[in-house]
Amino acid sequence: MAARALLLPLGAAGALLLPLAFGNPYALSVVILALLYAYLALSWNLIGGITGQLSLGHAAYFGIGAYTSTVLFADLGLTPWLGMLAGAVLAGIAAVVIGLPCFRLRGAYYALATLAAAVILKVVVENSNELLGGPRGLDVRLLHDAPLYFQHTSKLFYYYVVLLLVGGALAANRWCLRSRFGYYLTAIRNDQEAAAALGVDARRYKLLAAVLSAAMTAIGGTFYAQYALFISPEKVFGVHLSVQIAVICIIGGRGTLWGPLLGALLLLMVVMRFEPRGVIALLGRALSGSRRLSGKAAKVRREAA
Amino acid sequence: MTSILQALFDGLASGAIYGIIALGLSLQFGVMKIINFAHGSFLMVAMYLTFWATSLLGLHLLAAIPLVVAVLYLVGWGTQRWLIEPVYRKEATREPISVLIFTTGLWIFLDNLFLVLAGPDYRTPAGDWANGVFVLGDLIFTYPQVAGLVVSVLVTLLLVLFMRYTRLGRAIRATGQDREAASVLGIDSAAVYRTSFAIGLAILGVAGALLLAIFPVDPFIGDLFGVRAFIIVVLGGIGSIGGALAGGLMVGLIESLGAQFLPITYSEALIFAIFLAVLYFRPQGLFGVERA
Amino acid sequence: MSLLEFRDVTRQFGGLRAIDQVSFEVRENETVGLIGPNGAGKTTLFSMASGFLAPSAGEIWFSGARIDGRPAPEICRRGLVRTFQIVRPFGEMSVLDNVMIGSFLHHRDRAEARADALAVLRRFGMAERAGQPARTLTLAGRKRLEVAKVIATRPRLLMLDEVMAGLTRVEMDEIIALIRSLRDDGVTILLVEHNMHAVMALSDRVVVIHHGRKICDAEPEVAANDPAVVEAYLGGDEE
Amino acid sequence: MKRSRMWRAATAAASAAVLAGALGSAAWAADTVKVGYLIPLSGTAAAAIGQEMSRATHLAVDHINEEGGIKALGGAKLQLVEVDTRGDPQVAITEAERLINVEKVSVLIGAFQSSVTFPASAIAEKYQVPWIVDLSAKAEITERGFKYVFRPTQIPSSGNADSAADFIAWAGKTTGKQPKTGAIVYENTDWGQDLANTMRKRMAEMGIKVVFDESYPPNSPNLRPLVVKLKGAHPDVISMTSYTGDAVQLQKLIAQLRVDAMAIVGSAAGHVDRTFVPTVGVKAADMVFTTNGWAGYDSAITTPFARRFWDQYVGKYQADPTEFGVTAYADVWILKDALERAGSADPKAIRDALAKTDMKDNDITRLVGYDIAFDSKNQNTLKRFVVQQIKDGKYYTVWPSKLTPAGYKMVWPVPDWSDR
Repeated sequence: MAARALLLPLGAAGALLLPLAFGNPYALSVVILALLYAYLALSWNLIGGITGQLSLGHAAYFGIGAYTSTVLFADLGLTPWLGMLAGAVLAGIAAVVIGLPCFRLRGAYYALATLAAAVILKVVVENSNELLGGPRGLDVRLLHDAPLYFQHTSKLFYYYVVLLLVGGALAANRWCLRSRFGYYLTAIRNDQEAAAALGVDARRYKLLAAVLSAAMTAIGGTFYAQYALFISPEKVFGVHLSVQIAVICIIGGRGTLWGPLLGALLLLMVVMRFEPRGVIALLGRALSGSRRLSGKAAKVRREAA
Repeated sequence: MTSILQALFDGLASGAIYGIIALGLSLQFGVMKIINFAHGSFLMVAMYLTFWATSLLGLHLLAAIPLVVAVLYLVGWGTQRWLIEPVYRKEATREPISVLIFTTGLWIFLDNLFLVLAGPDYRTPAGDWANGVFVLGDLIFTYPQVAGLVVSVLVTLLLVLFMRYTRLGRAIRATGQDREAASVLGIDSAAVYRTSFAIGLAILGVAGALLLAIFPVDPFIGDLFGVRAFIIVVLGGIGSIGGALAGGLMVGLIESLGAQFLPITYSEALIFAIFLAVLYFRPQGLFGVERA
Repeated sequence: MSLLEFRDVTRQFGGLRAIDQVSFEVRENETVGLIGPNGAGKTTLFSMASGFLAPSAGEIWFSGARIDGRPAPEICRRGLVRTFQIVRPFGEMSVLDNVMIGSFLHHRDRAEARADALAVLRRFGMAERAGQPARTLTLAGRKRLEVAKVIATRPRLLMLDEVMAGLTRVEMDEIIALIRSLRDDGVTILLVEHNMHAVMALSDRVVVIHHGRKICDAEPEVAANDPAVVEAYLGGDEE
Repeated sequence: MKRSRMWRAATAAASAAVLAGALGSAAWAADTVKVGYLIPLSGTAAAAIGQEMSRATHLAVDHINEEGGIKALGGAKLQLVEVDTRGDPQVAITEAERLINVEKVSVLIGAFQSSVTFPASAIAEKYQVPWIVDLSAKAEITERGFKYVFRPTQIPSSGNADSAADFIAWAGKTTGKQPKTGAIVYENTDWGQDLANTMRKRMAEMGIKVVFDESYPPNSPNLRPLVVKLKGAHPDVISMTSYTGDAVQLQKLIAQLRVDAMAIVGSAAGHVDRTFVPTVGVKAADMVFTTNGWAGYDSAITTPFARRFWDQYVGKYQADPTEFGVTAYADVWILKDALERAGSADPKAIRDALAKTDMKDNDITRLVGYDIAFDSKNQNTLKRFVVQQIKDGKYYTVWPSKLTPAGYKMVWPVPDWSDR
């Protein structure tokens, strides 16, 4: 018990001090990307993991976040910190628009419908040359060291921002798993009709989870835009991104608290080296070990309960 | 007016090939309820096999079909038996998510394997057959278009007859409708799955040859047609054989006719939008049967 | 006073009339048995009353409000709940978590819901299994859990769909005792059951459905001797 | 087991990086000069081009090292650290950081695609390591005024379209067969739009009415509807801007659907890819015009230096090099020239030497076909495109006319498909 109580502050301290271990920005940039993926997987986990709705269209929300803050900054000079919130709101609205029709669909149908929605958004952005830059994408104007405008030349700045995001997402997931909201979502995942028979308004809770998940994903989109300083439809709305987010969460153990984090770290260590065979090996191991990973996570979940 | 007629025919011709690409997926999807993300990559494999059969063995594109079909049948049987089955069995009671991840891995793996085996170049079979045309007034039909249309309809018809009138076909249908009930009737679902997956890939062998006549192959060709095949399957109704062809024809027509009135950069969005509309108003697909 | 009332309820599936102009009522504090041969339409009636199916015609009233066609969660919140014939536990969740889903209807707070659910489990003699995943329970355990889940929502009227099917004699007696104690607490019960012994033992009144029609509505002893009922059971290929 | 090994590898890499950082930048060892090379080798339509460029780059490094390396550095050898960008800007950015910070390269070359080169070269500027841009044509790459980014062998995309437009005007005048209507077909990307914008403007100036102006998403599964529409517009001259896969598909469709025009003019890239003619078919590709950044064997392989490159490339890879390979080969030699003058492997010294590059009439300029010197924005403005016509599967330079091989006569307008 005491050891467990120590674990969290120790982990947090370790994360805060981690950059000191890296002598060069390259290693840090890998870590930042890994954490961004972890954040996205944690956001996806709310709807895809806990609620069990296999979304393959989360790039739609990511793209909305990236484009909203970037356009607001470029055209109105609004700081991306606020643009980020605007993007989150827009993504939440999009989640309702996409979710209302799609939630009638189960399993694979739902997955394909969300995928289609993301592709449509991508094509629309590609065809809107004036405001959104079309297929060229948009550059974020370089301000160098302007933390108030979500920009800095030092990677440390982005590291701590994304660390904060991951912390927030972990907290959101934990709250979710331990509240009535989360219990209801878990019940919906297990058997939606049985849940409805017990008074659980499945559609309402699924929508809430989708909105929360979408808004969080959009915040990740803004972070990415500010970090890469360049966005394009293919990068932020692409099918590959959607699938990656889902796969990372599933590999780590969906519906669990630490699974998405684990998945991101594992996958990125291999993927960053771009070895397809490595990915296959990892996938294979994740499959055979999936029970073990999620078993462990389920234990954490029970202890939390 | 000529353009519209030409576009109409072109839409049907490419749609027939899309349909036959989706056919195998519809079968697998309908019987096993799995999302096989590697479908596009298997199409790529079929195209390369066809290409090698023509370039190394000197076969005509159409003559290569039986050979490629046979090879892919074996590949499909083996893939199901030794790769997918162990993964699938673990999650038989739930949404088979692991299969989705596994086939995603297979997709990345196959693409990169063929990048190593075949190099990144675009390849297309030698010979002028693929460029040959029938001219009918102002309208022009290429040999591959006509062949694609005829063969696709034929294959679809054969599969419908197979499913309806053979013992094996009926077993496949029964398993797709209710696995438990089928097993009560003494049907070995594992064997049915192997056969369905193998037939699904064998049909891709036909599709690969037809597609290669109009589209060059490279290791990443599967990405283009894979997602589209999923859309067609859902449009036509999961598990519906005739529906896959009809869905393919529909996508072909939307693409071909739509581009005559809108910039072609929108055609993808148009297809997806219609897909969503169908999903919303007729989730069982245009030609699917309502599931209880 | 009537708590639940079916008024000329009809339900068609394609050309088939599964339920044909059925009317009956369940009064407060009453236990009513709903019986009939297999395929008579009992579960269809349950599904319509609990909001999973809308009637093709007719009305269903509960506690002075018309509820046919309303969504299931709303009907549950009004105090009308059902169990499923094929039990539907939340398999990945623990037994306690399963029951908590029910008790969350009245408690927003997790600790309160938990205490409430534990109390229900104790009453059902399942407290020692609270931490076990629901899918690992035996059939009897799952049937019992099915009832415990809905009891946790504190219903006014409980619709039980064959909660005794597949149980041993001993297990069945336990469930019968449980249902009696619920009735004693003032819960109104509508009960679909194949086992005549149980129906006769528990019901104040039985409603008999055959081929989608109501053929009898009387005290258990009267119904058992009704020629139409006897004909329905003997003429059918069941039991 | 495996996981712990992975962790160990990661921590080892991290500590090695810390050590390298501690040693500081003083140690630019002179026995090798590390050159970072970013190029797409997979995962993109441009992978075929990247492969050709990579082969030529490796060949150039081998040749330089065989000849005794960098003499001003005591015979230091060039060491190529090659990275596959997969056409992905994010990969390129991350890899550029790694090349600079972990591999400690002195200079970078790459990365063919503008969309990749543009953001990734900003990393080189940030760390003050010179980047030699190979063939990326996006204007802003040099317009930004970066100090460390040089573009010796490419001019902005508009230059490509300008050459095509100049040629169309010239051909119309010399043959007396002036096109009156034009079509602009281009892929919906940075590069495609740059060229289309220039072409649109130039056609208007020439009095050519644009009757068809449409883009398509790159790597399209089915461009037939586009070509059907194009045919219905009956343009006299068609300007095409495509990478290989789309260029092949478009040309096959044009042949099949018998789209008749006085001329089809490609914009290098896909139309000069070595797989273009074999994949389209000799008949279907016949008499297509295309710009080309390089004038071809007859016009350029005139020196022993050029012949060694040509013969060894062909001997090794059984294929003729094109503009891509030639340019990639030349870029390494331009770097070598700068290294000899810098006498140091220090990035800043290399930058200063590169800026003073001034090549006229030497082996390298004869190979590429233009002189090399940089303006204030490190852009070589002396590069120009030629226009070639494909005849019986071979490329013949037809413009400027002085480069036309003896015995070749340009066909303009090209005959209708039904008359072939």
